[in-house]
Amino acid sequence: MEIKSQQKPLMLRVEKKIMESKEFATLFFKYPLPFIPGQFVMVWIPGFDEKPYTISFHDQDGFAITIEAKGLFSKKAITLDKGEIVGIRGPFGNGFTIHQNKRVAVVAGGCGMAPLAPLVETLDQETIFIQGARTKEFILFPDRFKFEPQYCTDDGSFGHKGFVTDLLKASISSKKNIDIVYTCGPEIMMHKVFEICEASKIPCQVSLERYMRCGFGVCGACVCGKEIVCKDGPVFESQTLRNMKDFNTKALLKSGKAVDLPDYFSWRCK
Amino acid sequence: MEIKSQQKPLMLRVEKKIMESKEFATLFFKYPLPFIPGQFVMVWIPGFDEKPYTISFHDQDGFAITIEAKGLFSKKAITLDKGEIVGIRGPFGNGFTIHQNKRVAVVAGGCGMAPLAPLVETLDQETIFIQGARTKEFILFPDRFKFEPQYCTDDGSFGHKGFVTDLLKASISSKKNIDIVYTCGPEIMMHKVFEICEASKIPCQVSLERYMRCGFGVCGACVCGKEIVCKDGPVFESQTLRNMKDFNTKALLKSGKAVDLPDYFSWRCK
Amino acid sequence: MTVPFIGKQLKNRTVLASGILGNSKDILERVHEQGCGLVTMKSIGPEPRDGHKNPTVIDLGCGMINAVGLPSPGYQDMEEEWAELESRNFPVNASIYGGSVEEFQRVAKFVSAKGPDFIEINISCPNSEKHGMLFGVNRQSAHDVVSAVKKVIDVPLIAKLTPQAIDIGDIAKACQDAGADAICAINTVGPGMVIDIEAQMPILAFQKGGLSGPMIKPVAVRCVFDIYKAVTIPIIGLGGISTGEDAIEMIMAGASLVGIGSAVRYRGINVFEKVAREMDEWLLSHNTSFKEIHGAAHQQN
Amino acid sequence: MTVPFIGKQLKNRTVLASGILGNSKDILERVHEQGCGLVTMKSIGPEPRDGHKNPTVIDLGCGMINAVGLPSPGYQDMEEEWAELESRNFPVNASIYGGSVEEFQRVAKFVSAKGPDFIEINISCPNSEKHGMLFGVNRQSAHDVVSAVKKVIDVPLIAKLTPQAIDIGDIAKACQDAGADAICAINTVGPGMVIDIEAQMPILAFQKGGLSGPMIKPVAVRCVFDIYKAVTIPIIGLGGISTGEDAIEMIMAGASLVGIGSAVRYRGINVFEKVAREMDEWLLSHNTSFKEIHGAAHQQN
Ligand SMILES: Cc1cc2nc3c(=O)[nH]c(=O)nc-3n(C[C@H](O)[C@H](O)[C@H](O)COP(=O)(O)OP(=O)(O)OC[C@H]3O[C@@H](n4cnc5c(N)ncnc54)[C@H](O)[C@@H]3O)c2cc1C
Ligand SMILES: Cc1cc2nc3c(=O)[nH]c(=O)nc-3n(C[C@H](O)[C@H](O)[C@H](O)COP(=O)(O)OP(=O)(O)OC[C@H]3O[C@@H](n4cnc5c(N)ncnc54)[C@H](O)[C@@H]3O)c2cc1C
Ligand SMILES: Cc1cc2nc3c(=O)[nH]c(=O)nc-3n(C[C@H](O)[C@H](O)[C@H](O)COP(=O)(O)O)c2cc1C
Ligand SMILES: Cc1cc2nc3c(=O)[nH]c(=O)nc-3n(C[C@H](O)[C@H](O)[C@H](O)COP(=O)(O)O)c2cc1C
Ligand code: FES
Ligand code: FES
Repeated sequence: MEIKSQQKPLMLRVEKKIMESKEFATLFFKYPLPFIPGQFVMVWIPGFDEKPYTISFHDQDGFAITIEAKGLFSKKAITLDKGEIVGIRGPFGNGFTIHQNKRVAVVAGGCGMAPLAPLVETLDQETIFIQGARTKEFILFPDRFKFEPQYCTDDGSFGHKGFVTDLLKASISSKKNIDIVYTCGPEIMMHKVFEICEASKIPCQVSLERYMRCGFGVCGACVCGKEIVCKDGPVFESQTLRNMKDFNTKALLKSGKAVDLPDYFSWRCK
Repeated sequence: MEIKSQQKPLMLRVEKKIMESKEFATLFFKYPLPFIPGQFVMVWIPGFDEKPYTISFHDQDGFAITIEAKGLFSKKAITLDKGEIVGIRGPFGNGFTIHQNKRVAVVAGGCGMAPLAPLVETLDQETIFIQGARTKEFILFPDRFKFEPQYCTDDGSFGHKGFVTDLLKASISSKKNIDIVYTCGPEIMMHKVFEICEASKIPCQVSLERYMRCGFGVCGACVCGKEIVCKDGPVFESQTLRNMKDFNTKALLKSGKAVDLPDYFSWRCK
Repeated sequence: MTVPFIGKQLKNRTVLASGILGNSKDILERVHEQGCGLVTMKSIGPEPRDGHKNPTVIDLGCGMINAVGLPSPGYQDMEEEWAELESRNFPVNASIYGGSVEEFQRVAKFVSAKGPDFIEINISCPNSEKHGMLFGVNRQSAHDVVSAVKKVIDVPLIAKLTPQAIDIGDIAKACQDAGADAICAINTVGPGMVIDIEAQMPILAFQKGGLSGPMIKPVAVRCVFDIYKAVTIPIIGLGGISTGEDAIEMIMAGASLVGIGSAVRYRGINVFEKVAREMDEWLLSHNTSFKEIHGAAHQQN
Repeated sequence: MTVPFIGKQLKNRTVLASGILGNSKDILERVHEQGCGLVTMKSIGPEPRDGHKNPTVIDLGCGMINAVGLPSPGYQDMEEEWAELESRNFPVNASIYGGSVEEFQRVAKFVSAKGPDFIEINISCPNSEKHGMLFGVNRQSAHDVVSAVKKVIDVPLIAKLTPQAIDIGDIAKACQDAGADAICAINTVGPGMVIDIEAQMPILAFQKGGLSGPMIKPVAVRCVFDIYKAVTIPIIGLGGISTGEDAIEMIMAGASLVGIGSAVRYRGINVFEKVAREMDEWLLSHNTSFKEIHGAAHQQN
């Protein structure tokens, strides 16, 4: 029996905070966490709540998470200052399967940049790297990577005006031979990316989000079709996505009630 | 925190039984137990009782215990046949400190041969080896060792008629320079050996017996003065013995009542 | 090769514990596919309930502590799931809870009409203010709720008990007398509390939570042993089972089926087929059968 | 530098749990020398008792299970030990048990005259047929035994409680109302049972036994938390403490002193000085004090 090591929250102090924009903050922690790009941690603000966040930066000595202020928890989280204490459980889940030597496209929407950033940093080969955001201000991690991303914004304030999917389609039709696409962002965007890939027979890996409790595949809060997002995911491959009937359609509320995705997100984001 | 490995009884089948005499049996088990000469195991006969026994034989693949039929448990134990199952916990306690290159005397009385046998087998140097028994029939492990013991019996049926202490004294006065004495046997005998050693300023190690429950220093059943026999012992050195006011004087009954040693042994042996 | 259990045939003796995964038909189906004989739904309540804030589930190494707080869409708001379950090809145990005898009865009646194979009444949950546990520590209230529910359902009734009862055998007997068809034991132990000393506060948002996993197995085995002495109806033994040997131990204590919850964490979702296979292997290598070892630990008494 | 406790000064906040080693003056003295603030004697009963047959104590890895069965020479047959204890230079807590209020009272009166520093009444032992536990699960009987004992002793009275009580805070309050000077919590959890599947029988000769050690800490912390809410007298927090951090956790739950039992196995007989030092180091490194963290986990409520 492989009982895992103790997984009580590890209490860490915020080592540094970077406000990426007025609604995005990156919190750095000093602790050598084992890590595969795409994995997440459960972040506990004592006395408040606990939510899952992807690891957006990782090196030998530490790691970071990048938070978009949306609701109660994330708004609180971006106010945390250097020296304040949070509890970290994890890392949990399966990350991206990284293929060196393959021709890779990375498609990020908004805060979906968070899990993709450490992935991009592992890549040596030439990469198609598409990043979308609401406006210029919300573009995450400019200047962080050795590849220059193709940008797009909803309002055209930076790069292409329009959707990441426009740029992906363009890439596919101009340059041939994309071997794999990695994507994270709003689920509807990821689903479009998946459909484009399916049409072109390109394997795709997406990182899903669901309400979570345990983070390790026991409580069932995060199930999506037959998959357990925290444990089997959060990254899923095309083969699984094809049979995942709740992908882009349904999600469970905190009560366990299955609702249509717009209802789930309006609950989440209200 | 160094939590030890699980110590539930390990269920083992009797691999072989040797009747050493009509009241002594050696039970062999096939299991690679870690071991230092002098250590003991708790032996559980399911549905019956559990008692401590010294390891009397040990190699890479297995070990054995040698039991003298005295009371309820030991009389039952020597009837166990090949294939019957017993539970083993341990090994427990501190064994003998073995000094190679020193001039060693080993003094065994009756079943006290059990812990000393594996000790003798580790010795390369010339050794004074004294073994006493009630009668010839009760001499344990003849022909087992490369050293020929000096024997004595109560009735003179084999070797010297008299006590092991006579032979020890003789050795000390004839041959000089015994560096250390190891002894096990009736407590009164061990105490005499200890006194002889003290008089000649020879360090001594004795192996004590007390009623035991846990075997690992928690329940207190086996305390002897300030020492916990199962954990600090069962082997004690001269320095500790000098301050151990219950050595050869007192022991606790099952109820925890401290009684004089003859009362303890008459309880045990009746 | 199948296992009979109150008139149904199960593919083996493993049962998915309530509150573990069982949140939708899809996942219940997957658990069944991965070797589980009988899947139990997450407990269904009388009202929609979000459960507690996080943290709700924490792994402690030897087991876990949880205070999920009985989240439920409420029995009336699960039409889609019931519809999906109708076309299932596997047996389902529907767990329910309530805050009063009347609530238990109302939920049970509604759920029974949806055609689960069994209804399990959770009279043992420590993680909410008023639901469940009180019924499970008192012989009279246990009797009352079982007989009230029994009247309004037409599927077999399983009563799920708490180890917090002073005499769990007596509670089980009261359930049997009131018409229960089987006993499921145990729910979580405690409650317990884990305080984070840096934060200086309990880690769980609800402060207290129930203990599960390997560390509660001795309590679960003792409870099943006591219940087996007290009743003649079958027992689902549950609490800390992770391996085939654990399951065999539970069967020797008196269990007919063995529930598995926390071990999904420790051995994966296919723990069911692993445990079922390990049980079979153990029986084979010991040249014995379920029937011979069932309750065997009682023999010497 | 010393710690006041009901009118006495202790050298630190660690307490030797009853039933661990405390079988003679010599060994109590050694435990004291190895850093223990207050040593508790093995529970003393009304009659001589051998306790149960072996196996009586088994290590399970995350803790242990025991059914020693309250062996005792009986209060009348310990003259030598009392005589030795008279010349002691360390404080002693004498634990006692009985099968009835009258027995508790008789033992307590006799023991009190022997001059221990405290008397702890064990109304919580799960390992005998009739002794102790029943008093600890019922508010009225807890009250009766405490007030009866209180009348006949002239040293402070500590009531030792069982986690098996449905509402341990309520039991503690009953003890306080009846005159208890402190609460000690908890005794072992369960009981539990471990069946050996090869032998097909419970390993402990008494079949059932109480659980102790790391695995029961969450239950102990929750009990101390509940008791702290309910009473104003000091609490000896006990159950699963092995490290200074465990002790700090217990103090945040509300304990004034911390008891240590099973950890003697895991960290040696000098676990007391280790835990005391680790507590001090933690307080120092966090620039805080006992007073500041005592009951701190209650703050947010
Ligand atoms: C694997 C994974 C990785 C993630 N990584 C990131 C990341 O890197 N960065 C990031 O920013 N986010 C990430 N998320 C999302 C993150 O976990 C949070 O969901 C997000 O921060 C929003 O949380 P919130 O509490 O602030 O807001 P919300 O989820 O919107 O929740 C709060 C809002 O929901 C409403 N609400 C709460 N409870 C209820 C209820 N019971 N009924 C009705 N309404 C209710 C409230 O009105 C409130 O306004 C990730 C999620 C997952 C699953
Ligand atoms: C570390 C250690 C190592 C040991 N190694 C060995 C070894 O290698 N070989 C060996 O033979 N022995 C060894 N022993 C001794 C062994 O553990 C047993 O004590 C011995 O076998 C006798 O046990 P018994 O039950 O047969 O007899 P007894 O201990 O004599 O006990 C049974 C008798 O005691 C009486 N009795 C039992 N309970 C009570 C009671 N409550 N009140 C009054 N009377 C009672 C009964 O009348 C019965 O006749 C060792 C002991 C220790 C501590
Ligand atoms: C996260 C979690 C949620 C649970 N939810 C429920 C529940 O809703 N209803 C119920 O009857 N039991 C619930 N339980 C208890 C389990 O069904 C089971 O009785 C307990 O966990 C012991 O089994 P285990 O040791 O195999 O986990 C829950 C347990 C856990 C760990
Ligand atoms: C072997 C053993 C014997 C015990 N005997 C007693 C006893 O006689 N009286 C008592 O009040 N508690 C007794 N206990 C309970 C302990 O005092 C303590 O309450 C319990 O073990 C929890 O603490 P721990 O986890 O630190 O061991 C005993 C515990 C053990 C392990
Ligand atoms: S969060 Fe509990 S199963 Fe995924
Ligand atoms: S036998 Fe328990 S302390 Fe030695």
